[in-house]
Amino acid sequence: MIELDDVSYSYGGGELLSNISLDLPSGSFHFLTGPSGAGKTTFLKLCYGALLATRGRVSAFGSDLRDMGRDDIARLRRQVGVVHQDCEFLDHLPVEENVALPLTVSGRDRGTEAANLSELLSWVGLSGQARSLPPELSGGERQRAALARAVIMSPEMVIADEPTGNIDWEMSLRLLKLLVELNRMGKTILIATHDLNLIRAAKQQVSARVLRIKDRSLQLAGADL
Amino acid sequence: MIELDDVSYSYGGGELLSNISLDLPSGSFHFLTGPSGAGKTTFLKLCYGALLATRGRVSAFGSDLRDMGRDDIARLRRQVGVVHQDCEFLDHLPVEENVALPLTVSGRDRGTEAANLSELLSWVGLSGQARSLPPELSGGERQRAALARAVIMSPEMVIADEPTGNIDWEMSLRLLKLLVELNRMGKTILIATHDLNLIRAAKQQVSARVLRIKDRSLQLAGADL
Amino acid sequence: MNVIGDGLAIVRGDAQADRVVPPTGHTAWLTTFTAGAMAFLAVFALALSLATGRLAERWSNELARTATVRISAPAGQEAAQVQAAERVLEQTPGVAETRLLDVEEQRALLEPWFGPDLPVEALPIPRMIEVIEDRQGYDAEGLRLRLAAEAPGAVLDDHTRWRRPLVSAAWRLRILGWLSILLIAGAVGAMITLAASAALAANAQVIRVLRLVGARDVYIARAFVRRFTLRALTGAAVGTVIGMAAIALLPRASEEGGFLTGLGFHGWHWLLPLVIPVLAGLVAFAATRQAALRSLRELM
Amino acid sequence: MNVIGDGLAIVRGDAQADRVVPPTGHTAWLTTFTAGAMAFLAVFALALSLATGRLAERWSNELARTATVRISAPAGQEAAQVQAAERVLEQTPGVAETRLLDVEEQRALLEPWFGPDLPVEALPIPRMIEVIEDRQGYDAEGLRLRLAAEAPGAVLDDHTRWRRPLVSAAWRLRILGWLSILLIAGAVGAMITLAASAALAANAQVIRVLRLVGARDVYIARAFVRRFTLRALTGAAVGTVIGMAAIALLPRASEEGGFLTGLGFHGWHWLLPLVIPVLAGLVAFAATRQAALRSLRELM
Ligand SMILES: Nc1ncnc2c1ncn2[C@@H]1O[C@H](COP(=O)(O)OP(=O)(O)OP(=O)(O)O)[C@@H](O)[C@H]1O
Ligand SMILES: Nc1ncnc2c1ncn2[C@@H]1O[C@H](COP(=O)(O)OP(=O)(O)OP(=O)(O)O)[C@@H](O)[C@H]1O
Ligand SMILES: [Mg+2]
Ligand SMILES: [Mg+2]
Repeated sequence: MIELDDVSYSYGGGELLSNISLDLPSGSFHFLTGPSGAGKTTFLKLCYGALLATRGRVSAFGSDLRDMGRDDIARLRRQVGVVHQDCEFLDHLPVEENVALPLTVSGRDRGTEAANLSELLSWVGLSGQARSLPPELSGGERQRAALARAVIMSPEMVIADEPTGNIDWEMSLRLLKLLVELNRMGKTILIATHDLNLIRAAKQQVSARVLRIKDRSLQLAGADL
Repeated sequence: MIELDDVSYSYGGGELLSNISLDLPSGSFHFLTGPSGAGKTTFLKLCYGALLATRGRVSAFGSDLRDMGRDDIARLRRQVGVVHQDCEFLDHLPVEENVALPLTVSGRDRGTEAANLSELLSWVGLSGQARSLPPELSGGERQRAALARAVIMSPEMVIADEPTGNIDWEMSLRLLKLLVELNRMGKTILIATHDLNLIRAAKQQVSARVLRIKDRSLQLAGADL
Repeated sequence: MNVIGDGLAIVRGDAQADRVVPPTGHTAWLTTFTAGAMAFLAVFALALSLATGRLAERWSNELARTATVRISAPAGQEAAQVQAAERVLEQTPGVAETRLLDVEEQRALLEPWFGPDLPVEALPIPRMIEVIEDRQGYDAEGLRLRLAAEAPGAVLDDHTRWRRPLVSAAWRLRILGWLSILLIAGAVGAMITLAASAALAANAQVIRVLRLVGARDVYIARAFVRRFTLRALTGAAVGTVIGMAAIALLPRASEEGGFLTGLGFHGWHWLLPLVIPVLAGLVAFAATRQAALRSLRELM
Repeated sequence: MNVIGDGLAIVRGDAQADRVVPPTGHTAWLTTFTAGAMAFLAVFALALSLATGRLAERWSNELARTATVRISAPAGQEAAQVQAAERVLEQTPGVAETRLLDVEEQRALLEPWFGPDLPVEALPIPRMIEVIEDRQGYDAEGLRLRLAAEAPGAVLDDHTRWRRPLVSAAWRLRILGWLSILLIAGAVGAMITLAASAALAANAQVIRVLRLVGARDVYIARAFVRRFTLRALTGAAVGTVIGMAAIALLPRASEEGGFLTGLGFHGWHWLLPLVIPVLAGLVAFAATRQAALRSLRELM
């Protein structure tokens, strides 16, 4: 689904990521860890085309990201649901419209997905906040809304950056369950997190691989996780 | 230092917090937990005057927050270092100037505190990012910068909302150590977090009390933590 | 992203796409108000141009008939000198027409000075030729010299030439009016571009979110362009209407002299200011579109 | 927060406080450009007002001397009728002065018609009284009736009255100039208020951060007010200078008629437009201050 071939990235100073090669096959479940500032967010952005590798080749769904125009990138984003670390919304629209935004933007009729939407909102515990504006949400509620927005279109792949940073343990398990469910439906999942407990919990439910960024390159974490 | 007397708060709908009474004495160390959306952030905002209680009385440093003008609130903020859950900065100023902002705003000479500043930055692991702009920081780096900004003035009290949500375990312990150090110097500390491991780690170093928001009121958590 | 598609999108509208751009309170008012104020000024500049145009036209016409050639000669030579003078005048570039005044006309001209009972026939009155000049006018000095040579009894009298600078002033005033319209159009364009850029910059988060969920640039740009074009159109329409109302209510110049009939629009000229909002809309469309495309390119 | 303190803060400046407000690219340009364009227009409106004022003044003066009373009476009664007419004129409100023309002057007046050799003494030429009116002017019909009654041989000739509407048009044009200056000032005030409000709204995060670290409202407001006032001042200064340069470069009206000497400033009038940037700065100061205080109150 996503392939990195000898990829390096630098923001202008020294290289942050060096010579990374990786294949994320369709239907796989990956965790990404590493200390704060190691480059997890950067790595994810390389995967969904928000950043272009300074060296090497990244391809998504078979096409090289370097060759993609803006419209191709837009099309890619509809196939990949993304949860940003700093969850941003359209602050003037209520939560339910924000969660449904991918449908709006791709011209899909929201009417037919209404049941889907309210089910999803109740799963992430936001039924009561459906009509609230994003600035009125608590930190954890924002993250849950962002995850709901990322999965509403049943995308082929879900990329989530620290989706449980502000969320208590019970709710985190609930969100994990949602992602595991999607993975069982064949979707590809990639999650950056520093929460080792979450990773352990996931490993009991699916066969997840854990990647770790260390010394500017990617390692497969051992069985200690 | 901060006293709440039969305080209730509502954002307009039903009451979120009801009849809370609490005394945070000078030099104490408190944790605040509770599920996402329980009202932790709301409670902290009541303490430092960003919100005014809909019922009951909150007093800080001996004066009733309701009687305070805008300038009094500004003065209070200089005595209380706050880490917001969504760390906001002046995006056009480099990290070091952002961290030193409380000094700038209060008219204190930054020159004399320069050593202090660079020491602080290196403690939170941001020496390399001192000249970066805030939008260039990683999620965890932002939280660390926000904590550094909150403590730069050696305020009487530090209030931190989920300060380790995006930070790996080693760095979290480092930040905890900073707060414990401040507490030993007599400062009052109040931290909202859902990270039970952090609370356990703190309890081994200081005598911290753990408050939990449940059913709209505040409970003292048992020895299970 | 093609211009026509964007233009059509504005007319067609898209309730969904409209909602994704936040109602930007102050910037919205700024745009609308700017467009309105500028349209108001443009109406006045237009009225000024048209009025001074009319004025200049009239003055030119009146000026054209104010010079005379006076021929005093001994009785026998008079006819010959008149012929000579007329020949000279005919050959002078800038002279459109000449006309020999008859006795009755001369009497009418002299009436203010002597009253109606003057015995014109008994007086040694010189003959007079009215000189009607064309737009460019003739060279008075050259004409004088030629007359002196060929018809020594003829004297060119263009004592009303002093009005000429007035006419050129009126023409200049008209040019000034058009210049201010151009200036206003330029200023509106620049202001709307800047307002649109400011709005886009202030809405960087909106753009990031829309990109994140897979919105194409054309979708984002159109939402902004539509918003700003409609605002400029509305503002300019309101400003134009107020301006036209103000002009309609302006006290009429008294018509007695019929010389300067005030600042109003005449006849079909009332339709001219209606072009202003359309132009403002077009300017806003072009300005916002360009600003949006640039902002979207910049904001990676 | 006191006005004087704020005013002083602008002059004094505070490098630290300045840095906390982000350089808001587009809004900055918008403000500066708006102030500049409006100042430019204001310079022209001012020049127009002054020029039309001068024009109206001159025309009034020239008009004042253009009426005559012509008295044709049998030889014996002439002196009596002249006296009677002069008495009537003296009592007419709006008549500033009267003057009986002597023979030489009459000859000069008739020269254009008859040439210099006219035997004035031999002709039955009526006497003429030049009537010099004051600003208000007199009532021509009333005067005619009284003359008919008291000096039947006297005829009022005010054939140059047609110029009167011109003069009133010039005065109206001048009022229009001042009106546009007022309008421009109002528009500038509104635009800068809106731009400042937009900037403050766009900088909600800056305000939140500054509040969080304990900045007082006066500190925050001053930083914004200073920024906007200086921008408006700069923009208006540049606009004024460009406007003045444009006016200085405008082709002079030919001075021959001396009637309308173009749109330039004369003498100390060149100092007048220098007031524009100062006024713009004051307007910007007041507008931004009010916008800042309101925004800060709204943003809890
Ligand atoms: N736009 C940028 N320009 C320059 N440097 C940047 C930029 N974005 C990130 N960096 C730097 O790159 C490094 C990696 O950032 P990244 O956000 O990928 O880290 P991360 O692993 O996600 O950390 P965290 O767990 O704290 O979110 C950081 O040191 C950061 O300062
Ligand atoms: N400005 C607001 N207007 C209306 N409701 C609000 C507002 N701010 C917060 N809320 C609601 O109040 C509740 C408590 O919010 P709060 O931010 O205090 O939760 P929290 O305990 O900090 O949660 P988290 O752990 O997710 O940060 C939430 O359900 C939220 O939707
Ligand atoms: Mg990150
Ligand atoms: Mg919270």
